[in-house]
Amino acid sequence: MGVEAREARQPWILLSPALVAITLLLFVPLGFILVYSFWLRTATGADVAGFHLDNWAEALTDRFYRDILLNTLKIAAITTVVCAVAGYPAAYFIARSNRNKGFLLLLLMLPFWVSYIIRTMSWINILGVSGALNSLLLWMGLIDEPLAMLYNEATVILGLVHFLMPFMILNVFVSVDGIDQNLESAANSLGATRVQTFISVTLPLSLPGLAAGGLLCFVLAAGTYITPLVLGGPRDAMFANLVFEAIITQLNWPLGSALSLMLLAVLGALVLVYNHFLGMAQLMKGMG
Amino acid sequence: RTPFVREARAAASEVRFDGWGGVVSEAFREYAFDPYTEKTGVKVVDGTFGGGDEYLSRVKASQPGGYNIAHLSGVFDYARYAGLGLASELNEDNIPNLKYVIPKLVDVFRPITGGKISCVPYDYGTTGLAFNRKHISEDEMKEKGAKILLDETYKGKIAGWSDWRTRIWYASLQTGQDPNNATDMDAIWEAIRTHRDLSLKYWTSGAELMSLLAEEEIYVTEGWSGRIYALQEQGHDIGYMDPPNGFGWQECLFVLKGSPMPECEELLNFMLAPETSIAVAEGQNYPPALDPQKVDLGKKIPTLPAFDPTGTLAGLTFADPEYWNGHEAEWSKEFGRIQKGY
Amino acid sequence: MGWSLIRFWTFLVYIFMFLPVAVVVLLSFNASEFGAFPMSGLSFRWFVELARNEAILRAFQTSMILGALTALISTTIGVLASLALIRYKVPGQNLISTILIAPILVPEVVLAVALLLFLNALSINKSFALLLAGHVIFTLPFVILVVQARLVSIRRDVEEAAMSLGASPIQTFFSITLPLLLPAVLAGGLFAFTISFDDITGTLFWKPGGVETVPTQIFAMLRNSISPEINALGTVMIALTVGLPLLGLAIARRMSANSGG
Amino acid sequence: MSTVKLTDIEKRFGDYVAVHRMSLEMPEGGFVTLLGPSGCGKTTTLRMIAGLLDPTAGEIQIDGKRVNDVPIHKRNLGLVFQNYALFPHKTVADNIAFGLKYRGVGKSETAQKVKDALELVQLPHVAERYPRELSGGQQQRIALARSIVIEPDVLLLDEPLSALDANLREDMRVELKRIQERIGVTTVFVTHDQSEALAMSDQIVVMSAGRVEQMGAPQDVYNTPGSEFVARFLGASNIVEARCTARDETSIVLEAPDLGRIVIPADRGPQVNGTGPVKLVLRAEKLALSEDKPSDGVISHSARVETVDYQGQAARYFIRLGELQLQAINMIDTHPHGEGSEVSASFRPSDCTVLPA
Amino acid sequence: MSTVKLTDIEKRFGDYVAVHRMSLEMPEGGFVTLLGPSGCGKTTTLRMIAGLLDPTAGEIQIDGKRVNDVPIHKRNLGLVFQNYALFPHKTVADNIAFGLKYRGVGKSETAQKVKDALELVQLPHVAERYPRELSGGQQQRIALARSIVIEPDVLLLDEPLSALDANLREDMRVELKRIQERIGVTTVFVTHDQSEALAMSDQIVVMSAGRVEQMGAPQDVYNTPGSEFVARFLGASNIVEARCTARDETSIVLEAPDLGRIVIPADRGPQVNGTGPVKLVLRAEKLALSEDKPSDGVISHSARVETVDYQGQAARYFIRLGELQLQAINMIDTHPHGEGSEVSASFRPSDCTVLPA
Ligand SMILES: Nc1ncnc2c1ncn2[C@@H]1O[C@H](COP(=O)(O)OP(=O)(O)OP(=O)(O)O)[C@@H](O)[C@H]1O
Ligand SMILES: Nc1ncnc2c1ncn2[C@@H]1O[C@H](COP(=O)(O)OP(=O)(O)OP(=O)(O)O)[C@@H](O)[C@H]1O
Ligand SMILES: [Mg+2]
Ligand SMILES: [Mg+2]
Repeated sequence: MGVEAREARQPWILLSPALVAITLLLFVPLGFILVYSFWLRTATGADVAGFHLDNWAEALTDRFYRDILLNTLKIAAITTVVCAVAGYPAAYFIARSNRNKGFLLLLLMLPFWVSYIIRTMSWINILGVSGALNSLLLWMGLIDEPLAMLYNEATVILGLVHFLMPFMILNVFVSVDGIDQNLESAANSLGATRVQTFISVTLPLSLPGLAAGGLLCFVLAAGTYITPLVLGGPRDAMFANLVFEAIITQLNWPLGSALSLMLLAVLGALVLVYNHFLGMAQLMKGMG
Repeated sequence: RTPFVREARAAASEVRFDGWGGVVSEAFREYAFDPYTEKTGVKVVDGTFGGGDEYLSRVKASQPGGYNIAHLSGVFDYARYAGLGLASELNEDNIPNLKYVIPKLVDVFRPITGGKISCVPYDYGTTGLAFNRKHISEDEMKEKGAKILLDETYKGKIAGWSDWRTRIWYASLQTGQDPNNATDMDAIWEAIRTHRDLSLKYWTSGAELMSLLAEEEIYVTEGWSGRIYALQEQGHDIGYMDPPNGFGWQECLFVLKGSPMPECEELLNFMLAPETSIAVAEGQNYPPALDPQKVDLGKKIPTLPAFDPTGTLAGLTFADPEYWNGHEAEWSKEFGRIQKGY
Repeated sequence: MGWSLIRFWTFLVYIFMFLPVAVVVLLSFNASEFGAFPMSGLSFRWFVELARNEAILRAFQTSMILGALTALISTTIGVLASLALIRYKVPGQNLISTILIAPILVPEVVLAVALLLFLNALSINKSFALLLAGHVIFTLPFVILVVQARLVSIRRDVEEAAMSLGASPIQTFFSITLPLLLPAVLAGGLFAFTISFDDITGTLFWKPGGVETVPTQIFAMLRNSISPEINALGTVMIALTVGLPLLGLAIARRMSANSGG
Repeated sequence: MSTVKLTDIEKRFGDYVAVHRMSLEMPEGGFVTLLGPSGCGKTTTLRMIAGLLDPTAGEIQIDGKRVNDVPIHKRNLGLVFQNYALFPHKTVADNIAFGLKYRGVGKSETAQKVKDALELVQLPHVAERYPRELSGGQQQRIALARSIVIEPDVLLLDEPLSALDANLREDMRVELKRIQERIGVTTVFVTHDQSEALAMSDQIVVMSAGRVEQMGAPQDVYNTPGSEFVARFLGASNIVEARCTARDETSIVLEAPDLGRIVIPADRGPQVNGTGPVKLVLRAEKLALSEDKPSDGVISHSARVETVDYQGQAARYFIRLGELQLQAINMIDTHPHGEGSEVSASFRPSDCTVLPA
Repeated sequence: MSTVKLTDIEKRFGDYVAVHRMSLEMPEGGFVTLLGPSGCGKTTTLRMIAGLLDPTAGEIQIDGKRVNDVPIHKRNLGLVFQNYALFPHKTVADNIAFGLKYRGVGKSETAQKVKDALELVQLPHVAERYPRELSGGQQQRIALARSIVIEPDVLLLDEPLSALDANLREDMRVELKRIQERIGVTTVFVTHDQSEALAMSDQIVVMSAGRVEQMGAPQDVYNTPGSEFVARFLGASNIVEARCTARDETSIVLEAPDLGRIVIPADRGPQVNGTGPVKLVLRAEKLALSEDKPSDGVISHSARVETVDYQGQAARYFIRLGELQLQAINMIDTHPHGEGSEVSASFRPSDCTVLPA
C-alpha cells in the first residue's frame, strides 16, 4: 500500500473516536428527541407514542413561543454586541501588549473556575440593595436611597456578558494578534490617523475573529436558562427556560422536544449562515 | 440483555436514597444510613436533587429500580408518582416505627393507592407569609393577610415562589376562594398577574428566599416556615404568619416501584426512628411527622413554626391531591405563561 | 483613541470580570451567613467548617477526578480528531468540523434528557462512565477548537524528518508531534477540566447514585441555604487556580520556548 | 551509497500533472541537482524518491531495488529541508541521535557517532544546546549531521540553503559540498538558484513545468543551453531573433538585425537543421564592453550604456545596440563604464549558441 | 523631495542601545542605503525616521524642519516593508488610493493618479485584483506604487526585495532604481544584501552593532574598506596579518608571511601610522590565478587550488599559498582551473588595502 493510500485512511481512523462518540452520544439521542416530539403527554404525565403533530403545531403557531424566542434572540444579540464592544478593546490591548499576553489571557479564564451558580449569585452581593455598589454609592453620598438594580433584563444581560466575555476576548485576540502590525504602520505612513487606521484596516481585518466570538457568544447566550432564573425579574425568561420548564416542571417531554428542536434549528441555521460566509475554520482559529 | 444491566432484584446489597443535600443528608447519614449499614450490611447510596420536578424527570428517564427511596414533597407528588405507575406497596408490618407517626399524615395517602401506602410521612411545614418587621407591622399583616402580596405600596418589594401551586393557592386566598376548590379561575389568574407586576422576583429556592429577605431586597413574600425560622435564628428581624387557610404540606419518604422492598422497609424504619427524625427536623427546621403525644420531641422542635403539639394538625390546610393533580398539566402551563408576562 | 484609554478600558473589563470572584473570596471570610456589606466580622470559621465537611470534600474530590478524567479522554479524542482535520485532507472537512462543534449548539437540558432516553432504550443503567461520557461530549468541541489552533503551527516537515530517520508514524507521533503539541494539549485539557468542573445541568441528570460533584452539591443546598463553606471552597479553589496555572504557565512557557516558537 | 533510478515516473494531483513521465539515473556517489523555477515539480520529484508521495505511474529504484511500496521510514534516506526541521524540543545531540535509536545502535556507539558527526560539520561544541540557540547556518549543519549520521543510502536535500542569508549561503555551499565529497553519498539536491546548482553539482537536471529540459554537467548546461528556457534560466543571456541563411559541416551562417552576419561553429547549434529563423544566444558575460576598439577575431559594434548595475567585482550593463537592448556583465577594474557612455560591445562567435526558433 | 538629516540620534530599548549617536545627512533626491548584518540597527534607524519609534536622543530633520514630534501620519513619507504590507481586504486600486483619501484628493483625480501609478510600476491591468491574487514581485511593486502615489517627501524602504527569489530580486532591483530615478524622491533603503546595496545606491552607510562603520559611494566603500568588518561584509576578501616595516609619504612597506615584502601606495592605507602589525586586505576578485607566469608589476606566488566553486561566468577558488588559505574569484573562459592544479596567484599591490591591526 502506498503512502497516500495510508494518508487517505489515517484521518478516518483518527476521527473515528470523536465521530463515534458524537454520533452515539449526541446524534442518536437527538433522534430520540425528534421521535419524542411527535408523541403526546397525557394528564397523568405518561407519554403516548404515535405520530402527532400537536406539539409542533403548538410550538410553531403559538405567539407565546415565538415572542419568547424572539426575545431570547434579542437578549443574545444584545449580549453579543455588549461583549463585542466591551471585549474588543481589551482583546486589542492584550494582543498589542508586548509582555504578559499569556498571563492576561489566563487571568481572563479565572472566573470560569468559580462555580457558575455561585458566580452568578454573587451579583446579588454586588448590585443588591445592601450590596457593594449601593453601599459604596451611599457612603460616597451620591445617593440617599439604595438603588434597585437587580432582577431585570439588564442584569440578565450583565450575567451573560460576564459569562461570555472571555470567549469573545479570546477570539478577537487571536484575530488581532494575527494582523501584521506593519499594515497599521503602512496606513499611518500614508496619512491615516490612529482612529482612521483602526477603522479602515484593523477592524475589517479582525472581523473574522469578531464574528467567531460573536457566534459563540450568541449560541451560548441563546441556550442559557440559569442566568435568567437567578438574575432575572418575573418576565425575564428565555427560550431555554421554556424547554427546561416543559421537560422538568411540566414533565411534558414531547412538547419540550419540539421546543428544543426549534431552538436547535434556529441556532443551526445561524451556524450555517456563518459557515457560509466565514467558515468554521475561523471559529477553530478563534479558540487558540 | 447486555452485561451492563444491573438487575434491580440482584441489587439488594445496596439501596439508593435521594434527598435534599446539606444538613439533611448529613443528618440522615449519621443517624440512619450508617447504623443501618452496620446492622444489615446493606449499603445506602445517597444522592441529592435540587428540586422534586428535576428528580421526577430523572426517574422517568431511568430504568425501574434505578432509584429506590426519595424524600419527596407530600401528597401531590405521591399522586403524580402513582399516576406514572411508580408506586410500590409497603408492608407496614416491617416498619414498626410507623406507629409513632401522626395518623392524619398517613391516612391521606391511602385513597390514592387503594388503601395501601408506598411511602411514610416524614415532616411537615407551611408556606406562610414572611415579612420584614422593620417595614411592615404585625398588625398590618394581620389586617391584610394574603392580600398584602397585592399591595401597591410595596411594589418592587414583593416576591413569590415560582411554583404554580403556591401561586394559585395564594391567589385563591386573595380572591376569597377555597384553595382546594376554586371556582373562578379567571379571578385567580388576574390576581396572579397583579402579583407578578408588583413583584421584584420569583424565587426558586430556599437559598434565594433567605437572601432576598436577609438583604432586604424585598419586604414581603410567601415563605417556607423552616427557612424563615432559620433566618430568625440568625437574628434577622423577619416575621412569619400563616394566614387563615395557609398552605400546609408534608414531606414523605417514597419507595419507588422495582425497589428491593424488605431492605427499603427496614431503612424506612431506621429513618423514622425518633432520634433520626428529630435530628433531621432540627437541621431543616421542619417538624417531624412523629406524633408529639407519643414521642418526646425535645426542646427545639416545639418552637418551630407550624408545629402542632396536639398531633392532630387540625389547624393546617393541606392540598387536596385529586383537585391539584387533576389540573396540573393545564395550570402549570398557564402559570408558566402568566409568569413570563402573558 | 489613545493607548492609555484602551489600557484603562481593559482594566475596567478585568475589574468587571473579577467582581464576583472578589465577592466569593470576601464572603468566605465573613463571620455571618448573610449580608456581605458591610461585613459583620472577619473569620476563618467557614474554612474550619469546610475542612470538617466530608460531603463537600468528597464532592470536591469527585469533581476533581471527573474533571481530570474528562480532560484526559476529551483531550485524547480531541487531539486525534484535530490531527486528522489539520494534518490530512479529509473530504467534507467543513461538515465534519461543524459536526464536532455541534454539542455546544444543543441546549444542555435537551442533551441531558436525550442521552438518558437513549440509555434507557438500551436498558443501560446510569453509571460514572455515563457521566464521564456526557462530560466528554460537551467538552470535546472546546478541546478541538484549542488544539486545532495550535496544531497548524507545528510544522509538518519535522514529522517527515523523523520518519525519514526511521521512526514509524506512531513512533513519530509520540516522540515528536505529541511533545510539540503539549502546550495546546495542556490548554485544551485545562479547558475541558474547567467546563466539566463547573457543569450542573448535565451532571444532575447523568450522575449515578452516591456521586456528587461540587456544583450538584451546591444545587442540592439551594433548598435550604447555600453554606458559606462553599465560598471558602471557592477561595481555596481560586488560590489553587491562581497558583497552579501560574505554575502551569511557567511550565508551558518552558515547553513553548523549547518548541522554538 | 547507492544509485537512484527513476523510470517514467509521473505524478498527478487530481487533473494537474506535476511531474510528466520522467526518467533519470543518478550515479553512485554523485551530486545531482534538480534545478528549475518555482512550481516546476522539483519538490514533488524529491518527495517521491523519499516516499512522502506515491508516484501515479512509473518506478523508483534505489540500488536496483524497486522501492515504490517501501514506506519512508524503511528507505534509509537522509532528508534535509529548507527550514531545517530540527526537533525543537530535543538537544542537538538528541536530534542527531534520533535516527540511530531506530537502528538499534548501542549507547556508547551512538555517543561516538554523534560526536563524529558534530566534528564532521565542525560544530563539536554545540551538542547540549537546543536548536533555537543556534544560528541558521549552524542549524542547517545540524540537520545535515542528523541525516548523514545514519549512513543513508541516498541524501535528499530540498533547498537546504535558501533560508540563509547571502554570505552564509555561500559559506554553507562550500561546506555542504565538502561533506558530501568526504562521505561520498549519492545526493539529490533541489534548488531554484542557478548559482548554487552550478557551484555544487556533478550533474544538473533543469526542469520546467514538470518536465526535464536539459541534463548534464554544470559547464555543459551552462555553456551549451539546450533551449531558450535553459539559456534564460541559467544566468543572464541575450537572446536575439536571427535567420540562418546557410549551414554546412563546420559552420552556421546567421543574419541578425543590428548584428549583421555572424558565422558560428556548427557544434554551437547542434539542434539547428537547414535554414530559417533561429535564436541566437549570447551570455551577458561573454559580451565585452570597452572604450577602445577590440582585437581581431571578435564581432564588435558600438553601443550606448543605458543602465549600470554595480556589483562590486563586476557590473551588469544594459546597453542599446541599434534596436536591440542587450545586457553585459563585465569584471571591472576600479570604475564601471558610466551611464550614457558610448562603448564598443564585442563577442566571439564561438561563445554564441544557436537554438531553433 | 527633501533632505533628511539625523543628528546624534540614539535609540535604547531598556538598557540595550540599538543605535548609538548616529549622524547622517541624506542629500535631496539621493538613494542612500543602510547596509549591515542582521540586528545592527538598520530597521530601528529607518523606523525612527518614519516616526514609528521615538529616538531616545538626538534630532531628526526632514527638509530642515525638526520632525521628532510630528506624528507619522503627518510626515508625508512613503514606507515599503519587506512583506509588502498590502491591505489584504482592499483591491489593488483601493490600496493605492488609500493615502490619497487622507489628502483630500477628489474622486476623478484619485482615479487618474492610481492609473498613473499602476503604469509607472508597469502593472496597469491589476487594479481590480486583490493582493493575494498577485505574485510576490507584483505585490512589491504595488506596495511601491501605494507609497509613491502620495508624492512623499522621502521614500523609506525596509528590505523590500528580500522576500523575493533570486531572479525576481534582480529584476525588481533594476525596476525600483528606475522608478526612483524617474520620480527623483529622496530614498532610504535598508538591506543586508551587499550586492543590492552596491547595485542601487548613491551612497552606502555600512552599519555594525548600532554604529556607522563606513559611509560613501558604493565604489569607494567597496574598493577602500575602512575596516576589517567592512572588508569582510562587502564581498569576499582575503585578510592577512602583516607587519608594516616602513612607511613614507608615498608608500607603505609590508612584510607578510608567505607573501613576502609588499610595497603599497600610501593612499591605500590612510589609517595606518607608523610601523607595527597591520592587516592586509585583498579582494578575492583581485587575486588572479593563471597557469602561466603573469606579466610584470604584479606580485605572484605559486599556489594550489583546493576547492572550486563554479559560478557560471566566474569561479570561486580556495587556494593554498604556503600556510595561507586564500580565495580568488576569477572570470572563466570555458573551464575553471581544476581542483589540485598548481597555479600562480598574482595581485597588484595597488589593489590591496592596509588597515590597522
Ligand atoms: N499536494 C498537492 N496537491 C495539488 N497540487 C500540488 C500538490 N503539491 C504540489 N502541487 C503542485 O505541483 C506543482 C509542483 O510543485 P512542487 O512543490 O514540486 O514545485 P517545486 O518545483 O518544488 O517549487 P518550489 O521551488 O516553489 O518549491 C505545483 O504547481 C504545485 O502547485
Ligand atoms: N522593540 C524592541 N525591543 C527591544 N529590542 C529591540 C526592539 N526592536 C529592536 N530591538 C533590538 O535592536 C537591535 C536592532 O534591531 P533592528 O530591527 O534595527 O535590526 P536590523 O538591522 O533591522 O536587523 P534585520 O536585518 O534582522 O532586520 C536588535 O538587536 C534587536 O533585537
Ligand atoms: Mg519545492
Ligand atoms: Mg530589519
